Amino acid sequence: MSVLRDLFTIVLVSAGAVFFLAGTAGLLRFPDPLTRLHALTKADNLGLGLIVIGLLPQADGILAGLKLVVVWLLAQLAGAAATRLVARATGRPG
Amino acid sequence: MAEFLIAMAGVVLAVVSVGLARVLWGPADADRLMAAQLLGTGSVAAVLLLAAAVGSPAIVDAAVILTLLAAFAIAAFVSSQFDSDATADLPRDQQQ
Amino acid sequence: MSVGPALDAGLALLASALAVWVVLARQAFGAVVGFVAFGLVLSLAWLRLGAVDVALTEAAIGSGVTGAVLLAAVTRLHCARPVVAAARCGRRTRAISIASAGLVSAGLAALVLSPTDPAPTLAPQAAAALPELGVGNAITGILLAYRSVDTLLEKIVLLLALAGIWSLARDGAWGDRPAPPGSGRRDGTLTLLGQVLPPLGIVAGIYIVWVGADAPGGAFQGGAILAAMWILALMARLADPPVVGRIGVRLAVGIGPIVFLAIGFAGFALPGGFLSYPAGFAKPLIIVIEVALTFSIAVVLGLLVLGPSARGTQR
Amino acid sequence: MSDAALYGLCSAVLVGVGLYGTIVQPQPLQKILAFNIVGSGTFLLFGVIARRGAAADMGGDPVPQAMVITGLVVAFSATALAVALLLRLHDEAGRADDAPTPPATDDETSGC
Repeated sequence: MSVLRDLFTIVLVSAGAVFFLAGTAGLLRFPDPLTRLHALTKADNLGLGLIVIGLLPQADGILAGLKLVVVWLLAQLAGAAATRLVARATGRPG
Repeated sequence: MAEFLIAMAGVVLAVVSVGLARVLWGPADADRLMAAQLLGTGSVAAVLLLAAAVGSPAIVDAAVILTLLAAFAIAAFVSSQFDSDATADLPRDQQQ
Repeated sequence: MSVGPALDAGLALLASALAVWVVLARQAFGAVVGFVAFGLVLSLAWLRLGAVDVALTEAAIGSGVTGAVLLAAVTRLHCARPVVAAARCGRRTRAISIASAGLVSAGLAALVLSPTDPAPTLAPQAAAALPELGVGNAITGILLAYRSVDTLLEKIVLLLALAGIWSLARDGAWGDRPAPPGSGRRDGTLTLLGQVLPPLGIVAGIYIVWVGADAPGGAFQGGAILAAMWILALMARLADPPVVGRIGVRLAVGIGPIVFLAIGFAGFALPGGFLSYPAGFAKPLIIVIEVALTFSIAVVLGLLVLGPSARGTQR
Repeated sequence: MSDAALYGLCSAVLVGVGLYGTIVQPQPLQKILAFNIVGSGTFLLFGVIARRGAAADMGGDPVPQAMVITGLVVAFSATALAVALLLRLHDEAGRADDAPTPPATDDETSGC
């Protein structure tokens, strides 16, 4: 059981790291600010989300798990708003 | 397991810090800020991974603070950015 | 544990590289963003050093609130002509500075690499005295009991900095409202962020103060979060900055140190010394001080970010 | 190498780099940043000393850690004051630019 749990964590956390990799690659390689922003949001949402889901089985107790989810939701909210604000700041109509 | 989680924290940080090259290159200020935002999210992920590795729930609080203040810092940047757009075409003595 | 040292080495390298970038960057905005990133990396380093309390403070104050002040300042400096004709140093000055800075670094490195054995520590004493206070977090105990004079004086430093900033106001604006942060432009997303984030942030801030008695957290970290949420609401134009000359503002700024001092002087009468707590009442007194301090810290930090008063900011 | 020694070297580097920047950097805002880096390096040194003093079931000696927390707050207030001074100086300079003869603002440059 514990092996299965750890496997779940390993797979999802690794997948999350891959999304961070993709986000960084996009940030570095994409040609203009808006496409780079697009790449960044992938890392923000999916990368962090997968890592949080992967860590859930490792959390001891429901409250600790809930706190992880809260961190992710906060990051989602902040990230979404920040993305729109940065898009606005790039000078084109958002 | 702890070792794997610490290693993944290192991997995420390493990946994200490569993105910091955008802080060097720019070209726009928004690009620099995006790199910082990516580092912020990556740090949150790394903190969560470290918290799970050490088994200390208090470390998760650091992730909460980082998330809240990352949003705050970006709002501070953008709202001051609006300022320079909005007042750029006003005569100087009306800017203050 | 072989991956731990690799992570430490990476963090140390990243911090040093960012520091070099901040110092050498030709463009101020890039330097400021680098500095915010530097703060993030440092708070991870603090976690690795086992100092969760410091990591929380660094994340909240060192990186977050300082970053906001700097980002706002750099855009204001950006859009106008440079302040001073920035003279670059000559080659000889550079060489001398590199040599002397290198000397300082080398001296510190030599110190660090030759540790005293056994390392000096007060941890056992701090741990032994904790049950008496009824506080579980040794750092909160030190800040508010064993070395509370430091904390009190630090509050005074905050007030002095605030007085310094307020005295930069122009004559006509004396005691009036500071300029609201950001611009006057209303923006839907910013309004949404200003409406949604502060309630969550206030809960988080109070939580951080509350757990501070027994777990990492405390008045500084919680206060910084509350201040950030206040500034966010002001940026979104959901409220106006306060008129700083008003007695209520002065009271909010001073209430923390006042309560601290009152309890401190009461210590003369009861257990017989400045800032000593009567047996059995240590924990409730610490909590009273902490709540008052949190409130004052939040207000003072917010006002420090807002800057001096400016006239005619009411829109 | 232990983690304490590693971060100790890092703090030595930070102090050196920050010191160099404080002396050489011509832009006042970056001078402030450089000075903050000296501060961060010093705090990190405290963290290393605290780490070496780990005892009694604690990750580090809590006394230096508490001092760092105090120091961070003081560093912030000093930075905020410095930035406010700089912005005010900037306003004055901007205003003076419109006047026929700019007043002496070489206080900043003469130090270098």
